[in-house]
Amino acid sequence: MTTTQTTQTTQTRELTFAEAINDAFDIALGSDPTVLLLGEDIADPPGGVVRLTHGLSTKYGTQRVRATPISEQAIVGAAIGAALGGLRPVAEIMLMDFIALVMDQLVNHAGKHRYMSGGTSHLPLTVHTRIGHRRGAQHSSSYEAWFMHAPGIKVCVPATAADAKGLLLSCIFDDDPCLYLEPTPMVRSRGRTEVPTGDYRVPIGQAAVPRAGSDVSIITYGQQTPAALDAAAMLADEGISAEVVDLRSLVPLDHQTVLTSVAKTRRAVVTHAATRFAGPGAEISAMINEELFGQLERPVRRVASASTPVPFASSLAQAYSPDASTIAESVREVVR
Amino acid sequence: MTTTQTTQTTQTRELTFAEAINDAFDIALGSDPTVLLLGEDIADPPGGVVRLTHGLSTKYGTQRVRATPISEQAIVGAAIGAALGGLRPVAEIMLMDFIALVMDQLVNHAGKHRYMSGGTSHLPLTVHTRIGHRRGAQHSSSYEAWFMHAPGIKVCVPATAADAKGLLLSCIFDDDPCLYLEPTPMVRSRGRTEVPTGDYRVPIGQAAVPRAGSDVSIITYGQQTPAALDAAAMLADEGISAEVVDLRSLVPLDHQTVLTSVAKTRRAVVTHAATRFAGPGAEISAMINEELFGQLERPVRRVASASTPVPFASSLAQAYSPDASTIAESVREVVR
Amino acid sequence: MSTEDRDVGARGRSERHLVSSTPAQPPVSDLVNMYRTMLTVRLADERFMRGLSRGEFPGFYFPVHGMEAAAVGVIAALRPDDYYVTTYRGLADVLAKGASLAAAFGELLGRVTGMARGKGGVMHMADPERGMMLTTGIVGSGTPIANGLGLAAQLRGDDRVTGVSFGDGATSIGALHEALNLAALWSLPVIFVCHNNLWGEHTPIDAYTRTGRLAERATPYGIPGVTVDGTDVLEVYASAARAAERARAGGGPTFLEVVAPRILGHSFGDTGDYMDKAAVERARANDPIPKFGDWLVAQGHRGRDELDAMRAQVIDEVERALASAVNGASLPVDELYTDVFAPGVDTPR
Amino acid sequence: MSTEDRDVGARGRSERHLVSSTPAQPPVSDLVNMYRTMLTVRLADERFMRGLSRGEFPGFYFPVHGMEAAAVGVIAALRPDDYYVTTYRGLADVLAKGASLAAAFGELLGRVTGMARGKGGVMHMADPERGMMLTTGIVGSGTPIANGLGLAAQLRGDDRVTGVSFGDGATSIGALHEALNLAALWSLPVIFVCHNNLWGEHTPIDAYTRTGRLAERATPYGIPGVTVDGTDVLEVYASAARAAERARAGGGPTFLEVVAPRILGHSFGDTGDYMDKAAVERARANDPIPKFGDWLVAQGHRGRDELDAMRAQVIDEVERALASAVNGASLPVDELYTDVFAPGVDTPR
Ligand SMILES: Cc1ncc(C[n+]2csc(CCOP(=O)(O)OP(=O)(O)O)c2C)c(N)n1
Ligand SMILES: Cc1ncc(C[n+]2csc(CCOP(=O)(O)OP(=O)(O)O)c2C)c(N)n1
Ligand SMILES: [Mg+2]
Ligand SMILES: [Mg+2]
Repeated sequence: MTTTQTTQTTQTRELTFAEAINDAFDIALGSDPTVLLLGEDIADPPGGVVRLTHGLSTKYGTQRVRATPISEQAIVGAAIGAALGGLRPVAEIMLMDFIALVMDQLVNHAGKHRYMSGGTSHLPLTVHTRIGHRRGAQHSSSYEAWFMHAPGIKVCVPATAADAKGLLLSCIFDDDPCLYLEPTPMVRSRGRTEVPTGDYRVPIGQAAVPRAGSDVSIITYGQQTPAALDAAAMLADEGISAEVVDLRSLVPLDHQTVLTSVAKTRRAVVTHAATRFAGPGAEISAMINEELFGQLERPVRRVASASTPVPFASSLAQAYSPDASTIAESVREVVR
Repeated sequence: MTTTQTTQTTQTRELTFAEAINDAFDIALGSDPTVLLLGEDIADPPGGVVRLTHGLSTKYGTQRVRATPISEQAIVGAAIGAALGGLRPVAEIMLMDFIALVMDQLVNHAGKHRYMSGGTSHLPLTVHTRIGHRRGAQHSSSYEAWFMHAPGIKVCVPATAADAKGLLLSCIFDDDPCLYLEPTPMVRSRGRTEVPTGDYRVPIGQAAVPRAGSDVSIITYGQQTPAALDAAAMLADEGISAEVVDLRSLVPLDHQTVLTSVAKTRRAVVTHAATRFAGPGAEISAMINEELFGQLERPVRRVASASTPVPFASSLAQAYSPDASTIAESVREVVR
Repeated sequence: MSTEDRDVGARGRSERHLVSSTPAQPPVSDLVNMYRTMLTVRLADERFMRGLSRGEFPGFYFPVHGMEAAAVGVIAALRPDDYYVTTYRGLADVLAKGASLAAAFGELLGRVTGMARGKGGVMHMADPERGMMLTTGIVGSGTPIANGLGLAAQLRGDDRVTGVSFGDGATSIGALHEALNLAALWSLPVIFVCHNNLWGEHTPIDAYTRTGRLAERATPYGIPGVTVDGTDVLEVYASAARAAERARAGGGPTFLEVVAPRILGHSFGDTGDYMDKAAVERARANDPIPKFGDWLVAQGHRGRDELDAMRAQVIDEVERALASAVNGASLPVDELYTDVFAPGVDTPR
Repeated sequence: MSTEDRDVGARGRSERHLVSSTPAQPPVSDLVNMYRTMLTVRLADERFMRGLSRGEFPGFYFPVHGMEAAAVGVIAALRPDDYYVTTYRGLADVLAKGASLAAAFGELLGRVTGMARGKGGVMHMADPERGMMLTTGIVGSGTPIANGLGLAAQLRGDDRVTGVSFGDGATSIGALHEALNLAALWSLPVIFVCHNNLWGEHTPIDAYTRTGRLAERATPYGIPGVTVDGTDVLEVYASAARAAERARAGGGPTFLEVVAPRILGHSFGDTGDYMDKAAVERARANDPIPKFGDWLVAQGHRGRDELDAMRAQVIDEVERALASAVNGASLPVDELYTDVFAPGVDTPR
């Protein structure tokens, strides 16, 4: 259990979430000639539709930072082949809804290859994509739970600029297929926070505890992490001490950090922006109940998006995802 | 909570699971001219690679029972369009691993269309496919959990010949997209059991309780249902009374039957052939814990396939999925 | 608006369209209706973006400026009961298919007055009563669905045709190819309408394919591939009419590439500063609307003053429709959980 | 084994291959090796199915009978360090690429001695040390992956070529088309080898496409589409050699359609009784192995007795390799959980 973990450096500079991602790509491309980026519109201009790869094709050339046709299957397939051929490709898929187009390449091929080859070959590739956009039913979804149920793929979702950088570098240099998900609210955020310089890595599979507390554990990741922290701050004013666990990785899942926290607080609320039914929170809740049965004061609660397509109308979109006050309300019910 | 429910008839005849499916297609095609079947190799010969549609193109013509190119996206897309155009199409995808190719059509289009259209149009279509084959990593998977986390799609998995027929007819005549999954061991089974004749329907979203008991509830579906019943029989000899709940539908999930059973037995084991991590059992376990917190004698246990790709080697394939004795062993631990 | 072969000017290659020189030409009243629809699309498109830039309402949007002839020319050649499938860049198709301005604006703004009651939004305008069956936000995914609509008509034995529009960039998507092969195999009454604006988001066509003329892609499947100047509404109309006739007669699908260079950015807010200025200026100068208006006047079908009066009327209609949308109610929050399944089926909580 | 144009006889249409009349021809020792590989494939294929029918071991299998020249001719024209991607019907490709018979049988039977230690099995034989990089069980899915291997070689600046084989039925899959467009765009050193056996499982080619010659599909992407007689190993070799040369020189991809009609059923246990008997008999009579053997004898490269001796040798090799597999150990059960992730990373339980 660590909040941050630095492999080589402690110098920092202030970056937005998007800049931290760009910095990670820059460092990876600069330090390893086998790193290759490919995806739609990722070359300059525009350097990615949300500019995550801005400037990189100019700096490293369009051979290594390659814009592609609108061909998601060909993109992920090329990444798999390139990984098999000794490179460390990073494929960008614009939004997670489009990941639906590459489930065969990702799940059937990338995820299963090490196993099917009996360990004789492996695929060091990263696919990154964006979740939690607010653009209606086909551009806003969060399907990370599918990949928790698709053996052989690691899944990371950063919630801070530092983790965005550190997890991305870990994914790129990991020897397994990694799915790296960027929550849109963070990508869009203009706020800058401290990010370690250099080849900073956050280990995959280690949760962070950005706020310690004793009365209840709020288990979360991604765009719900700041909401959980806001909720914890609100609750502190009411005398409720909430600990926040930011999972950062969903596969592997840091059971230990979750269980240590909940064993201490004896109450847990799991919250995510993915839809509730059969979402990531189901696994986490089931696991907590299995491991800490009899030690809980209250049932584990799940606070998640409605199990509906993402609505367009802003009145519904507001209600669709839980915010800090929804989380706080659930915490109160659990603590009460 | 019902074991069977008949809409019009109580006459029965003995059919295999596969014959019951064929009978359902026959009745649907015969009674409604808008029913249309399409898929690879579904016309005679061979009438489907596992002969589920055998004889039907001969009887109803190749206009209504259409063999297609190897084009999964085109198949499901055509089913969506045909549904939109007023038909009740049924698309066959040979194996659930190939469903990975149609996630965009199924999840982004079929599942979201009613919602995105504000209820002005809907898609009465069925996609059926096979799970639990034993043909290695790319031909054997069970991904029903993905569809529990993909709003707008109903999911049915029959475990008996009668349910195979009754659920399939309900899916075909349902006004929402339905995913109907055939467990391979049942499809291959030569045993015949009583199946109601005529337009027999099993309501979607109703679990069955094929065995009543008082000490523990085994919650399951599909190919694990007979394993659970075998386990219950073994346990009965040891004086343990196990109730078996066959969910039959995963979406909508029959919470009520599950909760009624577990409220009575105060112990639950959830078992399925899908992999364990973030599988269907996670939702069921989380839900039971939420609703029956404090009423359980023991933690809900999940007994499922290993969270790995499906191994080929028979030594590993044996160990991959739980059988009756694995289930019984878990039950003993919960009851002890 | 001649109908001889001409250089459509796309991509600096000499691409000659394949339209024969004997087009169908609609009666004058229809010609005027087509003009009016094009004008309505243009003014609605401009007005909506003006509202966005002025902050009258929040939102996002995919302009159709410059593709009015490309969209209206095709749909004018179809019957009202024909089916259509379009994309996020679908305002022109949707209005051409007969949807009301108010319902379109309502949906763009997510109001109950929208054609999907605001639940679908910008990328999912559908108006099944008028045959506008589905709008997809996923590049290329509408094409296999169009086949199913075509199949439904074919099996019913009615002679409805299905049109499906998609961008040039969508030709790189696998689903389109599966759809073409199936449509050809089953002789489906489908017109594959490729709105070639020479760009896929920030990527120009030469940067994503070596195919010279996109319609060539259809040929090996046994589908005629026709390329037309998408700024010439009569040429578009004529080729679509031929494709529809062929489809209705059981002759199967046509791939119709309608070339209308993009003038604005990909979406509202994209200035398009990466596009070649001269090419954009050329496209702007070749505006399909004045071109068609001038022709109507030259042919004596309408006077200049009549067209001016029409413009004033349409401006007024657009203004009133937009106001109705802006002032439209939002869906009540409990509708979040409806329309997932048929009424009466619970949405999982 | 002439190299002039000939009717490949597929589908009763007159399909003339596009190979020029100046093929590369390998040295005699290579020719003999090719023959030996074809014979090995044939005998291994037959022996494995005999074992299955006799109940010597349980299993399933996809025969390669009749496609020995189609597979061996292509791979013989590649270098040992070239990459290859194949399918479930991959035994001929895998052996041609240099994998050992024992490792192949071991994998078919799921033994530790298998090239993937039995974890992959029949549909996933891979031997990365010999450039056999990946075998897919999903129709068409290998083609985008082959592009990535080609890209790796291109970026490294080495001149390795990647071959990827797939069936005729795979031409209906979208992924192939995305792969073709990308390969052409990036001039990737990839040879798309379409093993056209005229059937996709129970469906004959005419029932799933209107495309006359599958290689035509490549043309609009800017890829040469070549069709050759897949029962003539020298013709296959020559066209593959040209494609490889072109790819190595930076000329980009080739689509090579190798026509070798299916003789057996789709998989072991499928009698193929739905296939036209006369067509099957014609194909059987046109067996690539005796055809090539006769040619070797006629050219004086080897005597009939030498070929007979080789056959006896190969039978013996096959027998010994199969025995080693049958007697091979099974993986210990705790290996169920390994190889999901890199060593040291826990598999979720
Ligand atoms: C499958 C998929 N990939 C990527 C996107 C993101 N995207 C939206 S529009 C667009 C460009 C499409 O270009 P084109 O097909 O030419 O249509 P145009 O926008 O020019 O009308 C892209 C890449 C998407 N919506 N769907
Ligand atoms: C995407 C996909 N759909 C269906 C199947 C089932 N299947 C396995 S082989 C086969 C036929 C393939 O035909 P072809 O590509 O011609 O190869 P062949 O088997 O003739 O060598 C089918 C349909 C599959 N493996 N993958
Ligand atoms: Mg475009
Ligand atoms: Mg074939």
